[in-house]
Amino acid sequence: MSKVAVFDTRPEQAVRAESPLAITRLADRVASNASAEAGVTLREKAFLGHLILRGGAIALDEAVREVLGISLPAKPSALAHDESGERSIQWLSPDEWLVIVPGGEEFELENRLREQMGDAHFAIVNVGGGQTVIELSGPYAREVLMKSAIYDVHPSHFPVGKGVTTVFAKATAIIRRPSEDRWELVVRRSFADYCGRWIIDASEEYGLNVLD
Amino acid sequence: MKHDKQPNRLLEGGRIDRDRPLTFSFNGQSYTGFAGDTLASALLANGVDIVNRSFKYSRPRGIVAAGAEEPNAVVQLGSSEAAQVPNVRATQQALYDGLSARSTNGWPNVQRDLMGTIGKLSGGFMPPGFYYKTFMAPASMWMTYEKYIRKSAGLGRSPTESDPDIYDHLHQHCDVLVIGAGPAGLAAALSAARGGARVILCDEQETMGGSLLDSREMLDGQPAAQWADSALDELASLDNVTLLPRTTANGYHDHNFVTLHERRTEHLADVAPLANGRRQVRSRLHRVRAGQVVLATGAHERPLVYAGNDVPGNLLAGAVSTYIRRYGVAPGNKLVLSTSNDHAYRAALDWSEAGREVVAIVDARANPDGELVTQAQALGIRVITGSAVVEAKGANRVTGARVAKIDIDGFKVVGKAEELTCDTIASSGGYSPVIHLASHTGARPTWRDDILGFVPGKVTGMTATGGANGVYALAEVIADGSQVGAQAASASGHQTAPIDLPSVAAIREGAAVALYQVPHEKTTLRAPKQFVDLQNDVTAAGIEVATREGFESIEHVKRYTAMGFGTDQGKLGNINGMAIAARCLKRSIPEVGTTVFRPNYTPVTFGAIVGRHCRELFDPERYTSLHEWHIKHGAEFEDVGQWKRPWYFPQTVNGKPETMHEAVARECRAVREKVGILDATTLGKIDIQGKDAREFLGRVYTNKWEKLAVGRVRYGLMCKDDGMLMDDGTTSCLGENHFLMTTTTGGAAGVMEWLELWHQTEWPELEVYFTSVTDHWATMTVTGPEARNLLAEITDIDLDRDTFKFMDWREGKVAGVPARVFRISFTGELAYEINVQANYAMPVWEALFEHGDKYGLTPYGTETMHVLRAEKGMIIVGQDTDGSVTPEDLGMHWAIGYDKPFSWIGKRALTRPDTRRENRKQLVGLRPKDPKVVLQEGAQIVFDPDQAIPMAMMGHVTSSYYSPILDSGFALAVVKGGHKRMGDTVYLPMADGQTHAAEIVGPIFYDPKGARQNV
Amino acid sequence: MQRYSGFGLVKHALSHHENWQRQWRNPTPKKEYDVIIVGGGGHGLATAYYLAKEHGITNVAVIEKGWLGGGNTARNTTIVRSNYLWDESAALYEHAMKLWEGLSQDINYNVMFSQRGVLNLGHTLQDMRDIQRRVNANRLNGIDGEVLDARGVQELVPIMDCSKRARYPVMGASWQPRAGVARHDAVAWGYARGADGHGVDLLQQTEVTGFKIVDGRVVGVHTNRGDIGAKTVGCVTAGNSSVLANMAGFNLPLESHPLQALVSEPLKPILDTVVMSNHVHGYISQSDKGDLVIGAGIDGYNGYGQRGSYPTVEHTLQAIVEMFPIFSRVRMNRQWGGIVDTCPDACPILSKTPVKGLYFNCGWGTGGFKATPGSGHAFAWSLAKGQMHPLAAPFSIDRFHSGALIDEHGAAGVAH
Amino acid sequence: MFNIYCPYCEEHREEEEFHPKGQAHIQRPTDPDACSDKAWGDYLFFRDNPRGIHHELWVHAVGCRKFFNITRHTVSYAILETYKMGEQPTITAESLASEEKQGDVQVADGGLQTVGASDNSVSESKGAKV
Repeated sequence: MSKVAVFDTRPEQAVRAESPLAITRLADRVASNASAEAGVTLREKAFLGHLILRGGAIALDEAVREVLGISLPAKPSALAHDESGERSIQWLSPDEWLVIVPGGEEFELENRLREQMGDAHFAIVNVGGGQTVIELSGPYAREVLMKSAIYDVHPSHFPVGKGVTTVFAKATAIIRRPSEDRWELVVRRSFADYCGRWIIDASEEYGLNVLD
Repeated sequence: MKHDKQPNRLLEGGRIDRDRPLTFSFNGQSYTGFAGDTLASALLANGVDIVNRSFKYSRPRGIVAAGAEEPNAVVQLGSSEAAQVPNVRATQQALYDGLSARSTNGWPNVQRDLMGTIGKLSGGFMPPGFYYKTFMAPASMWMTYEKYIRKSAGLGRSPTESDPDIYDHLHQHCDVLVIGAGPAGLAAALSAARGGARVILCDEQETMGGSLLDSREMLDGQPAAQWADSALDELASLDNVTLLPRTTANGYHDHNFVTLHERRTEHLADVAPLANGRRQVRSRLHRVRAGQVVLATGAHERPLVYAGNDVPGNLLAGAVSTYIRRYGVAPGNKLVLSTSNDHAYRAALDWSEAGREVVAIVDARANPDGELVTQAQALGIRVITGSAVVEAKGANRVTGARVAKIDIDGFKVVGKAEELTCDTIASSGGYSPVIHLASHTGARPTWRDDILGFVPGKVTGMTATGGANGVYALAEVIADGSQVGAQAASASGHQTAPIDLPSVAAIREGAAVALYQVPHEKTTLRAPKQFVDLQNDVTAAGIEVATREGFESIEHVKRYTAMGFGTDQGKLGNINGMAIAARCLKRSIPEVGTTVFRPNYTPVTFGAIVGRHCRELFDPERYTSLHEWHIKHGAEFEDVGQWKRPWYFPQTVNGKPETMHEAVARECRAVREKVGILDATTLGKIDIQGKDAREFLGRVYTNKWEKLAVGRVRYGLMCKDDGMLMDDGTTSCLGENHFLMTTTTGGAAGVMEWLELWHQTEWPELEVYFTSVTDHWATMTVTGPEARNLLAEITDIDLDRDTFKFMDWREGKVAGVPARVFRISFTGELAYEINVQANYAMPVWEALFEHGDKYGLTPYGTETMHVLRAEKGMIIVGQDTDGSVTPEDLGMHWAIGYDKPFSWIGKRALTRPDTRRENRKQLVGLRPKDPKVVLQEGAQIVFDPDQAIPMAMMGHVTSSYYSPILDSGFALAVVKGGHKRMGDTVYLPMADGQTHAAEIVGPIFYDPKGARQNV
Repeated sequence: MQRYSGFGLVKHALSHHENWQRQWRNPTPKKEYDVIIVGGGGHGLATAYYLAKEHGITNVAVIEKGWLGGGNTARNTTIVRSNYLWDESAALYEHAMKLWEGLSQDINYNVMFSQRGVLNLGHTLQDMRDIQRRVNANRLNGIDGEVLDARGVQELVPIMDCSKRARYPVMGASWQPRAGVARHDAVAWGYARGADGHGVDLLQQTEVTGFKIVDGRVVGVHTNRGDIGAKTVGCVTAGNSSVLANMAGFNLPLESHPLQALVSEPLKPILDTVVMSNHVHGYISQSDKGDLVIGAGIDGYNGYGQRGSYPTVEHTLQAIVEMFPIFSRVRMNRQWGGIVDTCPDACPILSKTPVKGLYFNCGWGTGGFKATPGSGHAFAWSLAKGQMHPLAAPFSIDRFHSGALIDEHGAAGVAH
Repeated sequence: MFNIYCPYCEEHREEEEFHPKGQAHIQRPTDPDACSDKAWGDYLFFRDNPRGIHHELWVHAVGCRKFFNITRHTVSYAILETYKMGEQPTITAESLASEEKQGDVQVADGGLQTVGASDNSVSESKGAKV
């Protein structure tokens, strides 16, 4: 057996999967005030591939550029995407990054990265089942974040291409700004329902629209 | 209706909308006011003199001030029970249609109050601290005395129904926070904003503008209020500015963190109305982190302290001007003004311009000569100099003022007093900068003799400007504000852009004199009451008595007399009280001390501070990926940390739901006889990678890890360095450099941080990484004799007992889903823990039930899990241990690697004198002599049941259950020296008088050889 | 000393309160005292009072850098109870409870000791196990108390939300009827007046700047008012104990943390008992003046600033509104902080020190007020006899080297 | 509430993201088994508890999860510097001895508090009798 056990957690044949927010039944809860002029729009980006990368920046940077075609963001709180915008890598700490890719790519990605890293001191962990991405958009998305998170989300302080781990209500969440008009929350599975219900409550006065 | 005419409403003037009359009720009477009124101005307009009764002497009280400093007009608001709001300050409550308010004290009503008579009679028997000196005999009576003392205390009442409203928070960040939108604040905000800084400007009043709104002055040849309006227009047009009216800065915390309370709907109704069909918050708390704070909170006028100064009709001079100029209300007909300074003359000028009679201005100074004095004299107003109002006459309303010449330094009245007939007495003893917020940070105020007041102490990143800093002349105020704002902007890295200053016709003011308590012909102790703190009925005499009794620190004086402990925090009274104490102690005010106020500046509802963190959002509920199944199948849940775990699954047996006892007995039997399934997802899981992972495990666990082979699993104990057990769990070797650690549900976060702590602070050289995968994996425990047969139906993993042994793990597919299966057992039965990626947990779980029927698959919860593990003598950290238990106390020497090369965490502590003690509490089993008895968890153990109290307690029961398999009660316990007491009988004396007997046995009650889990 | 009584009050009223005597003198320091107590808070003043009254040692000075009772005595939320888990602490706190019950009469000063009972709520199965364990231990130690179920709690406090809707529903509680609250200032002032009456010198605005130590024995203290000699010195300085220990050349296993508390505006009587919850994390009672007196845990960092962090107050009020939704519209009037000296095992230190004749009484953390009479009584005995009182002995500093800790975190989980 | 500069995230963050973990620079004895009971007890329980400059260990728990050190004044609560694990403080009580005398530090007195006659507000006033 290899020194590290890599394991593809995805079934080959189609098996029904349930996202962390499935239990919240968001659409049903907000049906009442979902509307065209809703101030906030929510969409769960479920079942994506999430990998945690640990290791030295130099070694990882090479591997990541080779495999993902993105250079490893070295600046704290930096968030980088590939051209398609479908693959991202985010600085979490001086030796920790979060990679998010379309669902199904993560296992091959992990293997290729491991190849590239060789004997270097590093770790790669698949956490795709443990967290989900909630996208917020709309004219009042930032107000909802201001009600929920202690971090300063003013554009002058939170430009596109930034992502931070911070306090969201009473949970821990990653807040990311992939583009001018979209915000992303990465929340842990077991807190997802709480965060979902919090967002519904906090956006009530603006009107919330939920997309599947 | 006669209440419709407002006797004190002027025909013109004020910033009210006479076309929008509003009806409201006070103490059941219906009145009319106008849009733009406060409840206070509307009450005065309607000639309501008595708004409350004082809490100690029950004296009639009227409105004194026009803002946050008002001590008397504290009312109960609310038209329904759920909407009740206690202790609303009428001077800060905007009038709305249908507003309903009552006095908080007074029985049967404020007009004719019986307590008042009692107050009159017994007033003399209530010196400060009188309750410390009496009610002591007989001792048994105190609780009865106390009931009546409590009854007579308190202001308003709490609602008895839940709040229909919601509240929330907004986390704000800015370069410059300007507190107060008067002349200084507006100028500061303008210059900071023009410099490009992110600015928040907040003001506690309904309308921004502060003193400009009722100023007599002209700015650039226009009324000051117009200058305020245009400044606000510009600020509103800038997108780097946030304007927050009706927003009070309540708390100033460390590193420029300020809480602002924005009243969003209090001015509209007592329950927040819908906004375009949606709920809105009643009020919002802004949590502001500011780069720079500009304190532009202005100053509070000080009343003079004289006899009868609490009779309705005694007002602050400034309040008189505010009511006339801003609300078009003259709160009386014949005014006497008693002052120590020029500034207050404005009240008399406004009064006479309002067409009411100014009987006289009584000026404490020998020969005042400022411009306003001349103006007053020009209007033919009588100015009496070197004198003061020494006593106000009247009971329910001022009927006259006794005026006399006074010798301030000698503190005595000289010559005969003259009595003037009047219905209103306005007084001014100077001004106190509003330093409260600066005080919150711990900054000590500094006394300045030139302004006879305290100014804020130094706070990093804070500047006080205008009245808050003792600058009062309008021209200087605006100039100062503009400069301070510019500096704040540059301090936060923006340009400085001071504003061009408006031209102001400067008014020359003569110097004020220091006058606080006005002398009376009688000594302070014999004179009629001279009030210092109106809300708490603290008198000058009370302060004098306190100093006579040896209370010499102003803090002692305050606590002994209760001065400043009201809901106004002594905004009016504190300086006067300090001055009186200083006089009694023959010291200066700063020698006596400075007041450091505490948050809140004005009280804030709990709801606003709580925000959304209430009801279902009070604390997160953590769910596993199988939670919905548990709900559908009627699980009762147990709170474990923030997790909701199935506790047991009651079924309906011939129409009746099972009791917990029945359900658990059924679940236990199912596991022991057939097969059960548990959602074990909540256990903490930590992925550990790196070439030193094994070494690291050896250091944080008590047992050995160097030989654990890939594919194998081991149970481990984790201690703190004091040797006490901290957590336990199994860790599996996934690869040479790869492990999966499990922790207790409650310990997950703590263990993760624990590992990082040691790695980052002590052993950074070890090459290892930890990543939490608790949420990534769903874990299902399939356990019982039929476990293998069931699992075999839906997995491709070879389950052969010889290839897949106890404490092995294997990977493969379960129900088509990639899974890691761990053959570990917390029940003592054959068991498989199936881990799959959480998104696929539900289909796997359901597949197990599809195939499980024929094996009698039964879902079980934490209660059954606890019974089964206890039958096997397996501990639960936190239940069978309490932070004072070592692995040796648990008899787990087999899990302790004494000879490991590295002195693992906790090892050294095991050889301290106390951990070597023979009679430490040690884990044992207890078998009740009467098998029907289930001992109480937490029951205390004694060796001799007949001893007298206090009894020598030798241990206690940590876990106790009924075992359906053994058909008897059994327990785990810790007993002093228990390991050497096998077979001894111990006793458990219970609250109901029974004493149970039990035998000390080994902790394993079922299948001691462990055969069943090895099949 | 002028005796206080209802009759006396009337007499004074007729003479316009012109003849009240000082409650204590303002003496100038003597050259030397038999015993110096450093710290004029409740514990220090009580120590001085009992030294004089019970042991006839009256040549005593209490040295206070500020004003009497100005530290945690003036800032605490005045809860008095004795339902502690371990024998050692239960004995000490019950000793205090018995003294509380006759205190007003003993010192002729009404400390308003109100035995309105204290509820410690349980919200989880483990909470209830711990409650059973503690109440059983209390009973066998002769301390009153019973375990109530949710219904019993609801009957005692009808305005509390005991429904299943709550995030952490109330499962039950421990109930100590003899527990309650007292008037904190009165305790300090009453003991001060009592001690002064026995001839003890109370030296306010006097700050100890160091100890005079000769061959390992303390012989006096340096102060901002000059040196003062003493045969025995007892330090009772709560949050500042580490600072004084360092002056004497040793360290203590203490951390000084901010402990915050707050009061609502005064309300008409609505809550007649004290309610505490470790799990939801807050406690509340209503003072005789009508304020809801509220508190919770300490701030995690060391702090002598007598203020803590705002989120602590937020979490406390969240807990209170969770337990009492009807208080949502009640207003928070004032918030403040004290400095509590906490021990690793949440138990106090009453102990000799490496310096002969120098004793420390500290580490009471969040539980000091309730122990005031017992602490002073046992500490006075120890100072008088030169050996630790049997009730104090287990609380020696040595336990941190032997490992014989007395872990009361369960009972002290919420500041109280 | 503190505003803390995280040396790893390289920006100021709200206190709520951090947990204090006690005194900084506490070294675990390299050979515990050779420690006397006294030495071991000192390591476990005895801490500096200064009224003034204090070096503390904090963790950016809701953030980068890194431990780091803070030099903070325990009376004014001013944070003088934050530095990474393994680094030594550049500011210490000694280095500040001259200017950081406690008297100069503004102390919050809590409650409705009074500053006695020793307070600097006296020196700044002309002590006007009233």
